[in-house]
Formats: sequence, C-alpha cells, structure tokens
Amino acid sequence: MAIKTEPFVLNIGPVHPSTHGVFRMRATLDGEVVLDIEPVIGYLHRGIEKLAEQRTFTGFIPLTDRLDYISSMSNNMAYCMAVEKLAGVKVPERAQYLRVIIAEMQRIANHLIANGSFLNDCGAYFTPFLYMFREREKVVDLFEMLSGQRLTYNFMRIGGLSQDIPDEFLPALRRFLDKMPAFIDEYDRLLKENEVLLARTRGVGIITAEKALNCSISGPVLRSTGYSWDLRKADPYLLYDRFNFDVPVGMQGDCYDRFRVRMEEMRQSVRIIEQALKDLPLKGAVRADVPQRLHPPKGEAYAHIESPKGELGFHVVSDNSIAPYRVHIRPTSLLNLTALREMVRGWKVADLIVIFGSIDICLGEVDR
Amino acid sequence: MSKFERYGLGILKGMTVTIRQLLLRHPTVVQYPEQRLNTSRRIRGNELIWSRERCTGCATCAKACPQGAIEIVTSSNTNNNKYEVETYRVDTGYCIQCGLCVEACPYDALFLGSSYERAKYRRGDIVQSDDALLESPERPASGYYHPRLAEKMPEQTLLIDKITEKR
Amino acid sequence: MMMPDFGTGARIALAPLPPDWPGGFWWHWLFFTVLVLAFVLSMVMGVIYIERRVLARMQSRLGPNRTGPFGLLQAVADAVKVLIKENIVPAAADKVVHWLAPVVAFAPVVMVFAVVPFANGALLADLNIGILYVVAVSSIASVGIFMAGWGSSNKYALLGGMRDVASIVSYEIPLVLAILGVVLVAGSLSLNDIVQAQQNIPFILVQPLGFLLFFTAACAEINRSPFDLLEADSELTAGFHTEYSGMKFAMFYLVEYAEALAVSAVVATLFLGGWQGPVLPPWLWFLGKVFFVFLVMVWVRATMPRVRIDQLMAFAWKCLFPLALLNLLLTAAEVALWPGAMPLIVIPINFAIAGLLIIIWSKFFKLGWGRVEV
Amino acid sequence: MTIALSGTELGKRLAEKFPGSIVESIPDCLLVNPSLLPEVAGFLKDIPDLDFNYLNYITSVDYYEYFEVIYRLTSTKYNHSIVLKARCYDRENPVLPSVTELWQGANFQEREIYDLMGIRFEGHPNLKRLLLWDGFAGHPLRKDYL
Repeated sequence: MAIKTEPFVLNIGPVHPSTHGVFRMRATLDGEVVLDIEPVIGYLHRGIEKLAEQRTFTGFIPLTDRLDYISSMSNNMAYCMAVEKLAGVKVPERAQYLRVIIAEMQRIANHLIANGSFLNDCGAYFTPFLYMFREREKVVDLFEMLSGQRLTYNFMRIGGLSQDIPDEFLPALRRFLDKMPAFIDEYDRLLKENEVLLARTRGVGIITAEKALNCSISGPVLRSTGYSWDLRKADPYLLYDRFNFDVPVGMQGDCYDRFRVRMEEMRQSVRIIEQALKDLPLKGAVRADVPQRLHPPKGEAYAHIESPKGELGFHVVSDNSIAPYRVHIRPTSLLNLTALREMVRGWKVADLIVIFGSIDICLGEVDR
Repeated sequence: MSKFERYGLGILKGMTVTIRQLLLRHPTVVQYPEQRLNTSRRIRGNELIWSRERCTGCATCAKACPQGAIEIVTSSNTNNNKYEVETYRVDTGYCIQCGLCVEACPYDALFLGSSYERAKYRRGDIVQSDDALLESPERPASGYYHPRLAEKMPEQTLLIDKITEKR
Repeated sequence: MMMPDFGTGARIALAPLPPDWPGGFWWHWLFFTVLVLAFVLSMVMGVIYIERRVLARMQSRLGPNRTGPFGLLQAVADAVKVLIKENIVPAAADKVVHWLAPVVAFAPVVMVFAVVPFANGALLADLNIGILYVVAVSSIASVGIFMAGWGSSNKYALLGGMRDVASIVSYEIPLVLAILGVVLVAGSLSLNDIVQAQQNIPFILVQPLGFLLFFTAACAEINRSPFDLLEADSELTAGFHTEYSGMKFAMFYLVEYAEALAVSAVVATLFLGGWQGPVLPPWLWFLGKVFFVFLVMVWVRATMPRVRIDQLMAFAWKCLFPLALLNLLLTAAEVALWPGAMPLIVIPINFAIAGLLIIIWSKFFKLGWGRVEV
Repeated sequence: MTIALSGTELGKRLAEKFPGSIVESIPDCLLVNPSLLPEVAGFLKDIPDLDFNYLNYITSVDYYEYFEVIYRLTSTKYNHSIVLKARCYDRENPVLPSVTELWQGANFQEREIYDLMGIRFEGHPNLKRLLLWDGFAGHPLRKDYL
C-alpha cells in the first residue's frame, strides 16, 4: 500500500533571505518537490507611474533611480532617451560617449551583484558575494565621484549628463579597467568549475528560446538560451554601433548558462569601455540646451535600452504640458518573472531559490 | 547528465583562491567610525544649505523640487523694488537629495551639505527654516554643481587605490 | 617501543593509565567530567572565534575585532547577549518537545569527548569499544534536531528536521565503514590504542581514501558546508532553529560547533595520530591537530556552494557507500594477506588505489539535473 | 536597427484579410478594432514574413473619452516592429480581448493594466489584481482617480 501523502503550502517571502526584496511565492510542495508556485508581488508598489504624472519631465528623473536601484544609471538613461526622442533633443557626442561608458560600468556593477547573490543562493557562504561586492564598490566609488551619491545617482539629464566628469575620473576609471579582468578571472577560478556548483546549476531551470521569447523575456536570461538578441546590436542606441564587442550566449538556458553569460558580459563591458575611452572627445558640451521647464510636443515616444537585466523601456506620452501625461515603464524584472512558474515546477525547493536567483530581478522594478 | 568530470579539481582550484585571500591579501575593510574616507567632492549630503545674501526669492528651487519639500514665502519690498524672503523652509524628511534645486538655482544660493551623519532626534528638527539652513562649521557645503567649491575640497579616497588594513 | 603492526593480532602493550584520583572513583569521575565540560565549552568559544576570524579573512573582511584583544571575547559577549534575550515559544509549538530539543541535541555531543584521548591515557573513560561509542552517541544529536524541527510547528523547521534525519541515516553508513578500515589496521576499537598504533605513521597515509570518506561523511553528519542543508539559510531561512531564540538558540549554536570540534578531534585521533608528535607536549599536538582539521572545515565552508537534498542522498548512497565498501575490502585484504607489509610499500599502493577509485567513480557517478515530472 | 514598419502599408494588408479590423492606420501605429484584435494579433504573429514573435510591452493610456491600449510587437527574426492600438470607449466597464494565448508575456502586464487602469481582458487565465491588494477601491492610473 502506498503511503498517502498530501501537498503542503510553503509561503516563501515576502521577508526571506533570498527573495531579493519583498517578493512572495506561495509554493505548493510535495515533500521537497515544487508542484506549483504562485508569485505574489506588489509589496513595494509605490505608484511611480502615477507619481510621474505629477512631476515635471526633469523632476521625474530622481524617481527613476528608485526603479531598479541596483542599476540606477540605466534607468535614468532610458527615461532621458525617451524624453529626448519625444522632444527631439540632440545629445552631444561627448555626452553619448560618457553615457556608453557609464552604462557599461553600471552593467558590470549590476552583474557583480546578480552573480554574487546568485552564488549566495546556491549556498556559497558569502565568499563570492563579498568578493564581487568589493569590485562593485569600486564602480560605485567612481559613480560617487560623478554624481555625489552611491545608490540613487540621478546623473543623467534630458539632453545629456547633469555635469561634466571631474578631471580625476578618467585616470581612476583607467586604473579600474586595468584590474577588473584579473578579478573576473579570479571569480572564474573560484567557482566556475566547482563540481558542486555544476551539479546544482547545470540543467536546472531550463527555458527554451521560443518559450523565453513568447514570455517577453529579455537580457541575460534570453541570451542564456542561445538566442542572440541584444538591443545594443539589434537596435543600436547611443553609439553602440561604433564599438566592437560580442554578445555572449549560453548553450541550453539553464542557471549555469545565465551565470556564465553574465560573467562574459562583464568582460565585454570592459572591452566596450576601453574602446569608448579611446574615442572619447576630450572637450565639448555634455548637455544639450534644454529648457528647464521642458514641454515636448504632443505625442508619444518609446525608447528602450539593453539595461543589465534586459530590455528596459520608457513609453512617455506628452500633452504639451510640463508634466508627462503618462509614463509607462517596461519592467524588465517583472517580465523576466513570467516564466518562473514553468521553470521551477518539478524542481526542489533549493532549486526554486537558485532559479529565482539566476533570473536576477530587482523588486523596485517589479513593483514600481 | 552533468557529472563530476574533473574529479574534484574544480573544488581544489576554488580553494586556492580563498586560501590566497587568507594568506596573501589584506582585507578590504574600513573601520568606519575611527577611520573615515574622504567622500566625493560632489557629495550630495544630508542637508540643504541656503545663502540668505544671494537668494532673491525667485522660488525656482521650489518649482524644481520633485518632492515639494521647499517652501518659500516672499514679500515685495516696494522701497527698493525687490523681493524679500520671509521664510525659507525645507522639510528634510521629504528631501531625497536629488540636487535638482541646486541645479535650478540661477543665483548659486543653494548648496547641498557635505556632512552625512545628520540624524535628528526629534521630528520637528527635520523641518529646517531660515537660519538653521545657513552654512556653518557643522554644515559644510558640498561642491555639487559648484565646481569652484569642489576644487577646494579634499580628493576622494578611492577603493581602487587600495584601501587595506593590516589586522 | 613496538613497530606498528598492521593488524597482526598481536596486542599492543597498553601504556600505564594515570594514577587514580584520590578520593575514589566518583570523585575522579566528577572532577574529570567537569574538566571535560569546561574544556568543551571553552574550546567551542575558541573554534567559534577561529571560524569567524578565518572565514572573515577568507572573505576579505576582518571579522570580530572589537570585544577584547583581537575580538577574542566576542563569543563571550554573544553568549551574554543571548542569555538576556527573550525566550519566544510559538503558540502552536509542542511545548515539551520544543523545550527538550536543545538539551537532547547538546548532551551527546559533550559525551563524545569522554573517550577522546588528550594525551597517552588521558581520557575520561578508556572504553575498549571507544569508537563504536562515538558513532553511537554522536548520532543522537539528530534526534534533538528533529525534535526542534517538529516541535516548532514551522514548515521551514520541519523541512530542516526532515533533511537532517535523511542525511544522518545515510551518512552514518559510509562513516562507520570508513572507520572500520582504521579499526582493521589498528586492531582495536579503543581510541587510545588507535592512537598508539599510529606511532610512526599516521593513518591518513595508510588510509587516504578512508580519510577522505570519513571527512566528507563527518562533514555531512554534522551539517557543515557544503552539506549544511538543514539550516540552509538561503532556502529555509534558518532551518530547524527558525523558531528558537535566547539561550535555546545558543544551545543549538553550541551544538553545531561542539559537533565540529568533536569531529575534528575524532579525525585527529583516527587519522592524524592524535596526541603523537615530537618535541611538543602531547596535549598541544592534539589541540594543534584538532584546530588544523577545523581550519580545513572552515576553508571548505568558505569556498563551496551547498548541495541539494537529492544530491546529498545520491552522494551518500551512490558514491561514498560503494567506495567505503571497496576501501574496507581492500584494507581487509591487505591486513589479512600481507600483514607485515612495509609501510613504504603500502602507502603508495593505497594512494594509487584511492586516486584510481576516485577517478573511476567520477566517471560513473553523476549529479545535477534531477527534475521530477509533476 | 529595428525597423518600425509603416502602419499604413500593413494596415492595407490587414484590412483585406480581416475586413473592418483596422480602424485607422497611420505610419506610427495601427488602430485595431478591439473585437478583431486576437485575429489580427494572431495573424501578425503567425504569418511567416512578419513573424512578430516578441511582445515588447502592453500599456494603457487614459484619454478621458477612451482608454487606449498599446501593444508593441517586435520580430526578432526580421528585426522590425509595429505598434498596435486598441481603444475602449466604455468607461464603466471597459473590456478587451486578451492576447495571453498568443504571447505569454502579456500575462502579468494585462493583470497590471486590469489592476491599475481597470480594463478587463477577456480570456485571461488568471485576471486578478497584480500590484494592489484585492478590494482596493478604484484604479489608480485612471486620470479621474485622486
């Protein structure tokens, strides 16, 4: 006679060490096997899209910092690009180069956090996490030099950057770039070939390219499936068509591939920054002449960038007043969660955490 | 199926990294209250600093503030044809240190503070007005959006230049 | 001095036991029990300090350095803090089980130290079945842990308790089989005799595979990383002690490190020659070896991710168990067929066999994947 | 570079295939009749020379007289994109057909629109509030919500 069992419901989150914020999952378990999960979100909902309607176009920039607070610069940039598209502002070339440099630095910083916390979710007791935070700290130091703050940078403005870079920035960045590849190699040495990590992440949480595209998944999660879709190549914004870089793709779309894709993307980012530094015009304006109380013509515009987490876009509607009529944020993290349920079904609780960690979401962006 | 294809060599490789960190490298730590780093010259610190002399009461800052934290009351002085600022009040609790007011000010009358340990014990204290907003030794101004001020500030300590400490 | 004979059956002459303590058996018993308890508690503070400092340095941090010189008193400060904390018992908890669990978990761990020799003959009870006693007693701690998991009426705690029982039951077998190899070579179950048999060559050289198996299985048994599934903080918040606070939590914390200390002591005794060593006094050798083994555990913890529960079980049954059986078979064959073998010949042969077996098993044994169709 | 397909050309083709489906076609976007939205979207997704396999996002705008729901579709194969729009004139009980069947990525976004704008999507498998809690009064992104 078989033992009669019944599934039980485990509530993971909203306060849990590895839900990366206030994400909640109602997991139905059969022993350790996840039968079903139901993501419950909204614990961090601040109504940013509604708040945008009550702020000026410039005044909304500080609030975009609060979306994906791991990579604030990318959010600023995407929003500014949308408004620039709407108002027809031409950004000076020096500012565009600096934006590329900053966006790639932000990508390094974000991937360091993503991989660090992913490995922490795998159970590597804080060692990779702290090693990666040490490097991220250096990027954040540089951002602090630029903008004066370490998390909510608020550095981009409509038509460029808020200020020119200080003189000591470029030498410091150069020193950072010289050391960074060695540190990425060290991370690879630390855990890339670790048998336990391979056992935990290889083949776990597989998603196919068709499924990922159908679920509107973007960024490293999509590229880990082997599908090369990077907006920097597919729809080059800023000056990305001038740089020579590769789009790393995975093999089968499992957690290990996502980890590897992020590692490789950091290397490519270093490459892009080095090329951008070579071509960066030494003098020139960093901000187009944009009136402080900008009122773009009636209409709507959508600008998207390849943020570290995927396609981040802002859909801005203007009614020719000083405040946006409607701002819609294409939430990368939320859409990347779409396939979570399919990805985790049938895996163990431990895998649920690993798969969730490998998607790399930021709850500020999920809930907005 | 994945397997233990490297016979545990990957594990040993990882262990060399950690033991190297233990034996050869210094920890990357700053012992905060005793040991302080120079912050950025453009630091957007805790409090807003206002210059009574330069302020004309145009309220551009109040309009630029996304949070509506700045309140400014002016009266017109008909004798010398000028605005006079009666109250300048900042609710620091609302302030998100975005620096948009400093950028907006056409007369360089606003600065962000460069101090960062300015917690208050009472809620009433976080609403600051008039004289409490002036620059003072405890409230040095930061060089954010004021390049000439920034030049005088000490250079930022960078982690890239190796902040390490012996045990 | 006798040459070590690999299980020829000849009895090794027992070193004279220390003189009886004046006042008879019970005074002797009381004094040394208190001594062992004090030793365990103070050593646990020591290993907690070592773990935190070394782990911190491996992670590019400093670790505790504020309380006392070099932060040596951090464990004391933590203990005081935890003592004055409120004791919270969940309303739905099974009160008796919840109360009893830390005690049940703590007692057997201390009992292990009764048979561990600190110097020649310096042990509380020279049981002639010492190692059997260690194996028997140490696994009682998992009863306490399961009581904690069950009694808390918390799903995370229950999952943690379940994982613990599963892993203990599985890993006990390779653990004992690995010990049996040592016992065959030494020809005795008494820990003191085992140490004496390692006068010239520590058994890690004679039994390299046995050492690896024992160390791995023991790590799993006491739930050290990479097998720390039952309190996997990224999955189960804190596992079985999610609902514990105050001194009861401190007891579990103590158990965790006392177990690690016990395993280090047993490893040092069985494989590293216990108190044997030149120049320095025996107890110092013993302590040094214990701390060295513990450092290796900390080192592993700093590097490795955690395995999954099914991989943990598969690793025990599909990898460690057959290897341990093979190891036992080979050792028995060596001892039976080639009793007077020169160690210089046996050692390379054993190392070669260990390496070969590990490589072959790496080809057979597979981990990863493992999705269940639902 | 992602090419934004001209709505006028595509609109002609769609109007032939599904008469009455296209309300208005301007270069920027296609204004689709809500009742025929699933057919049009399915056509755009399945026809090999268009192959819109990627739904970038769905959003909605409240224009007082009507709600406008905006779909941006991209083909990752041909690297071109198109914007579809559908309007709901009923303010009390706005209803649109769901496209979750075609693109699963619409799942969360339609729930979000239902939550914040109050547009119901028929055929959605699990139309519950996403960000706000059940029982929240009103739909905050509507312009008349204060």
